[in-house]
Amino acid sequence: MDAIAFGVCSVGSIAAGITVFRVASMARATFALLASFVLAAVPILLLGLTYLGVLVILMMVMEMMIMVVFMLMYMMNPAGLMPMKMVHNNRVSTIVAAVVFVVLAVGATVTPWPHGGRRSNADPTKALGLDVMGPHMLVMVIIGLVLFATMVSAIVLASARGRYDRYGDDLRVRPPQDPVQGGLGGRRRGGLQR
Amino acid sequence: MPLVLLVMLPAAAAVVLLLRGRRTDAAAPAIAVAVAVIDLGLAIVAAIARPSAEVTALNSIPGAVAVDGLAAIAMVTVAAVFLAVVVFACGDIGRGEARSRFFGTMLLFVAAMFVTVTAVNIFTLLAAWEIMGATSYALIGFWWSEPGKARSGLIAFITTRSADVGMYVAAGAALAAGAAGLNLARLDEVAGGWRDIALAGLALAALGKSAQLPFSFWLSHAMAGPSPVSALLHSAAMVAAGGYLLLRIEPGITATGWLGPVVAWIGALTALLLGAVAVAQRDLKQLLAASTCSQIGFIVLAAGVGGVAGGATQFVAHAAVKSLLFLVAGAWLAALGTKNLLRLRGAARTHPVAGITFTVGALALGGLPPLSIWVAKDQILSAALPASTALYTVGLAAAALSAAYSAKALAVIWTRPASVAPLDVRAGRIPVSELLPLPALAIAATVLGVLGVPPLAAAWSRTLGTPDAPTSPPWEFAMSATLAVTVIVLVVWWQHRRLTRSDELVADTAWLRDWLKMEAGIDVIVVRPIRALSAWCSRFDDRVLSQAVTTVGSAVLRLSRVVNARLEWAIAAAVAFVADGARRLATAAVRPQTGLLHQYYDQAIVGMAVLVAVFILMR
Amino acid sequence: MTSPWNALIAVSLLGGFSYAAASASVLLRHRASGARLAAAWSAPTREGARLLVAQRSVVVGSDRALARIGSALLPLAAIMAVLVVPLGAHAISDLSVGVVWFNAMEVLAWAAVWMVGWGSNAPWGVIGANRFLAQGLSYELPHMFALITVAVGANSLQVNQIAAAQHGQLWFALTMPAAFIVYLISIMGFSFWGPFDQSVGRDIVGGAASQLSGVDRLAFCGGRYLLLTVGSAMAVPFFLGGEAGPLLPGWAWLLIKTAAVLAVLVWVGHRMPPIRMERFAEISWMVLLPATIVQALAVSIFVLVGWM
Amino acid sequence: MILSLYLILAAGLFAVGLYGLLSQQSIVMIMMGIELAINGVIVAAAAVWYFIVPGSPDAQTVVLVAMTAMAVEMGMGFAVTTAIFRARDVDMVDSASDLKG
Repeated sequence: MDAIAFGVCSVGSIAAGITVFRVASMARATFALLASFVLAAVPILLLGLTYLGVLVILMMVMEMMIMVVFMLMYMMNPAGLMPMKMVHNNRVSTIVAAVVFVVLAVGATVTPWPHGGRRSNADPTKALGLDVMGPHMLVMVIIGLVLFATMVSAIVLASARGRYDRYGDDLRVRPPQDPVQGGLGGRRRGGLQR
Repeated sequence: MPLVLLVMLPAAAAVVLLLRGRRTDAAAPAIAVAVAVIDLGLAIVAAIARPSAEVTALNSIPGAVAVDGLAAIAMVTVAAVFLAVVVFACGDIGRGEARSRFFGTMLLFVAAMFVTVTAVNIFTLLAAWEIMGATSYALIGFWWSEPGKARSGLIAFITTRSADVGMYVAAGAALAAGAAGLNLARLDEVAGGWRDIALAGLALAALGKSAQLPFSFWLSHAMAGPSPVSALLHSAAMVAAGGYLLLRIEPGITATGWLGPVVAWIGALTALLLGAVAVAQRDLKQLLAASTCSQIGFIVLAAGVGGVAGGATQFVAHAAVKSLLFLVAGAWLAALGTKNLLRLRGAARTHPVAGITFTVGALALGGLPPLSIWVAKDQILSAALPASTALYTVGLAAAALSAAYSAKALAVIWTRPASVAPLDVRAGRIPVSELLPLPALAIAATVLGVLGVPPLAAAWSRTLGTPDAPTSPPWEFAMSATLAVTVIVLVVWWQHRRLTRSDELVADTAWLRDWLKMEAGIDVIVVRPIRALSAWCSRFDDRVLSQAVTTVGSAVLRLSRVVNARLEWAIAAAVAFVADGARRLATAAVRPQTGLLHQYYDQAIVGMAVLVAVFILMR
Repeated sequence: MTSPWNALIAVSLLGGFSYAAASASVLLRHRASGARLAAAWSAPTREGARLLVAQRSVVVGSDRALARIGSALLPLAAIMAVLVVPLGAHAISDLSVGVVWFNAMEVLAWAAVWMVGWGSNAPWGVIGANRFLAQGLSYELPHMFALITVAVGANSLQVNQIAAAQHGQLWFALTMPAAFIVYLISIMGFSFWGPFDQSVGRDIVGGAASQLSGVDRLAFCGGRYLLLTVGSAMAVPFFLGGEAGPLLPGWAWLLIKTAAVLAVLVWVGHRMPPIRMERFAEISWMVLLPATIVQALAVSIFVLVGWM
Repeated sequence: MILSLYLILAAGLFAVGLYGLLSQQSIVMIMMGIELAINGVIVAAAAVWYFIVPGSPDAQTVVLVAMTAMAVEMGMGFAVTTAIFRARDVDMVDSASDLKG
């Protein structure tokens, strides 16, 4: 049962991955990618990593949905109605990918992997939680810092408006000049001004 | 508190006076007299209250002062003499003089003297000792613009400083034995050889300061200074401070065993030889100076034989007597313009107050019973008698000589002048302020003899914290008294006859008059070899060291020329080659930076592949 | 322990409650418009039958595959989510990470709605789809924090244990009110119900669902009620003490509480005016998110101190 | 259900992703490739945990880190794309070679 599930899902996952770069419609490509992720999560679930498997599904659904918005915003041809090839180095890329796959697959097959460690009866989710809040807390701390820095810098990069646009050259404009007036903060200040 | 005030008050006044300079000339005497009066009061308070004070100076070595019996006596003595001298100086240092500088330096000196007297450890003592030395130089050379005066100050300074090296050695030795060893009162507890070195160093410094053999000659030069300076420095303060220091470290000196006799013999010989020098003098101040050495010699003798009580008595009595005599001499010098004995003939008759007080002082100095110095000297001699009969004998001889030079001076000043001609054209009156301290000092010189009366002597010893002085046998008193009286009468008679017959002084021996040719001796023994050595060093410097430096310099210059001509272009070429290579490498390094993402990925994959290959092959 | 019967009962109950919710909704609409109230109970049946037999209309150039997958995904997500709803003694599949599973399934609604809106190849559809994503990004973070708070309070991600943690204690609705309110809001958010129905709003002619017809429309609209029901059912073990209650047996209390939450949501959905996307985004990020973070912090401290 | 099959699955995902990020011109598509490649890493890490080091949760932490990497890559990638698009209306990497040395 598990073996069948593994076989179907893994083959499906890779097939969906390949589909991503073969369909003309960007929307379909995105959902093919999503399918690949969800199918790849099933083998993870089969390994008993319930939390991580479900987390992969949850995260990837959300990520893909965000990606789809950007795709809509920036792609010349999101729906693939006018088929066009947007690739370069196709041959070389294919060869490189194939070679890498062969090397990795051969390596995975011929390497004498150790079979170490005793499986503990503890819930792997709980073990992970204790790990990241204990010995590997530094990892979590750094992840937190990196995510925070990403949030700030992504907004700085992506936003067309800065604080001088909102508060004026000397930062004294109250309420701030937002594209959509009102809002929680602005309404209160506006009320006071009136 | 009184102790701190005692030191800080004159020091502060000195700082003000010295910094303000001539602007405070008018106010300086008043300030100095006021400070002196207050200080005398404070000294008496401190002598009764016995306070102590301490400030943090070095790590585990505090700057500490404290008053014990000996310090109490010395403090009051110094304060009293200082008051007398300052009052006298108000008249002596006239309006035109740099009074601010004079009184400021005097105040600074006396502040340092107070610290010296009360210092608890060598560190504090050293600081005060140095200030005292520096100010004494300034005071002796007070009239620096007159020829020879600055040199006199310099000689005094250098001589005492040479001896002061001993104190640094002592400090080093005491420190080597542990910081606690710096404490003067506990020097005898210092372990091993360090104790002897420390004590010998201190003794050397003290002997230099108190002008004992072979350092005595500097005191002769010190007479170049103003009379008040002589009166203070060479009666109660600086010269006496050497004797005082020896008295203070007397337990340590006794503990060494060998240092006591050495010190005692130096003191006794100084007393004897400089007594002889004093007899031979033609100049009143020189006579007094030599007698100072001689009298301090008795204090040194006392310290050497353990007679602290006698030494202290001598310290006090000599301070009163000698300051009195110096002041009178100064008064005459100012009034009559001379200190030559022959020209002072009959001075006592024209200036009766000065004459009478001088007579009292001279008689005391001559050891006439029952005046103060007779008592002190007998205490010392009776302490020396058990130690060594030879010492006693020498001391007795010295006492006789002191009677002789006192009598000589007395005879001169009372003998009527040969002619009717006035002593000097400028013969004038002595100002009241100069006369004022004289009677007080004369009374002190007279009555301090009561310290020898047995009940008082016992109290005196208790104050000093020493065992009761050994009481001399009555024959000793009788002998010394008889000796003194006999010598005085004989010398007065002899000198008077010589004066009236040929207007000449007795015992006018040239080599004695010239202070035993001590300075010339030092010149030959010390100064000339040092000069020769320094000349040789200078020549070595010029011919060898300087030459070597020049040679090396020119050699380097020549070498660099060669390098520049032969080697430089090769290095330049190498540098250019490296730079060229780096430039070409940089150009090549930029080539992979296409700015195209997928090409970066290609490069990364190639890099990863290489890494993996290396990993697999090297494993 | 997992028997097919359990699954059948669960799915039937889900369908029943959803039908009831749809009927109640029609009832409220009829009452507002003065139409006959009795007809409301059969209205969903009649509409369903009509859609089942209707011919599906086709828009030229539309991405039919995506649209159909999306329509089917919505009810499917709800049914998958019901797997972890505890029924009686235990859930159908009492996953150790039930909370995360539930979260992952309701997020599938994003994909479903977007696929439907995009696949319709109509401007209103795409607008509606993007509105739903904007709304999703607004409610999702507070929603996750609310779930985390519950998990922290119960010290478990397992739904049963969360319900058990409230036995004999104050319900989490009382100890973590901010999380509870945010949870109710986010139910309406992911089932685009009530004030949050802008993605299928009338101002954009039905929005994401504008071009749907036939079976696809039935699945889409039914899936929406199923999601609403699943969310209400999960509120019971999360916040309302599970099957705790006097006199009646546990399963009865479960049904009563679920029905109550569902009724409240249906009623609120008809009473509240729609709320604009950007306004809700601001409220969510400025008010709800800090509130849930503070709530989570407070609960964490309570747990550490030992009060929970 | 053996390790090498999992690793081959991971290698397949990685290779497909690698092809994508090498061949695609659109930034969004390149990011899809990166996501695929990272997903391969996640699968590999999970397999390593199960088959090689089940006793310690280190491999699970690697999965978490990989997911964070995905999120960060998405956020920064879209931010950069937005900035470029806003400045010159392109979304192709071939047109964005400002960093050419």
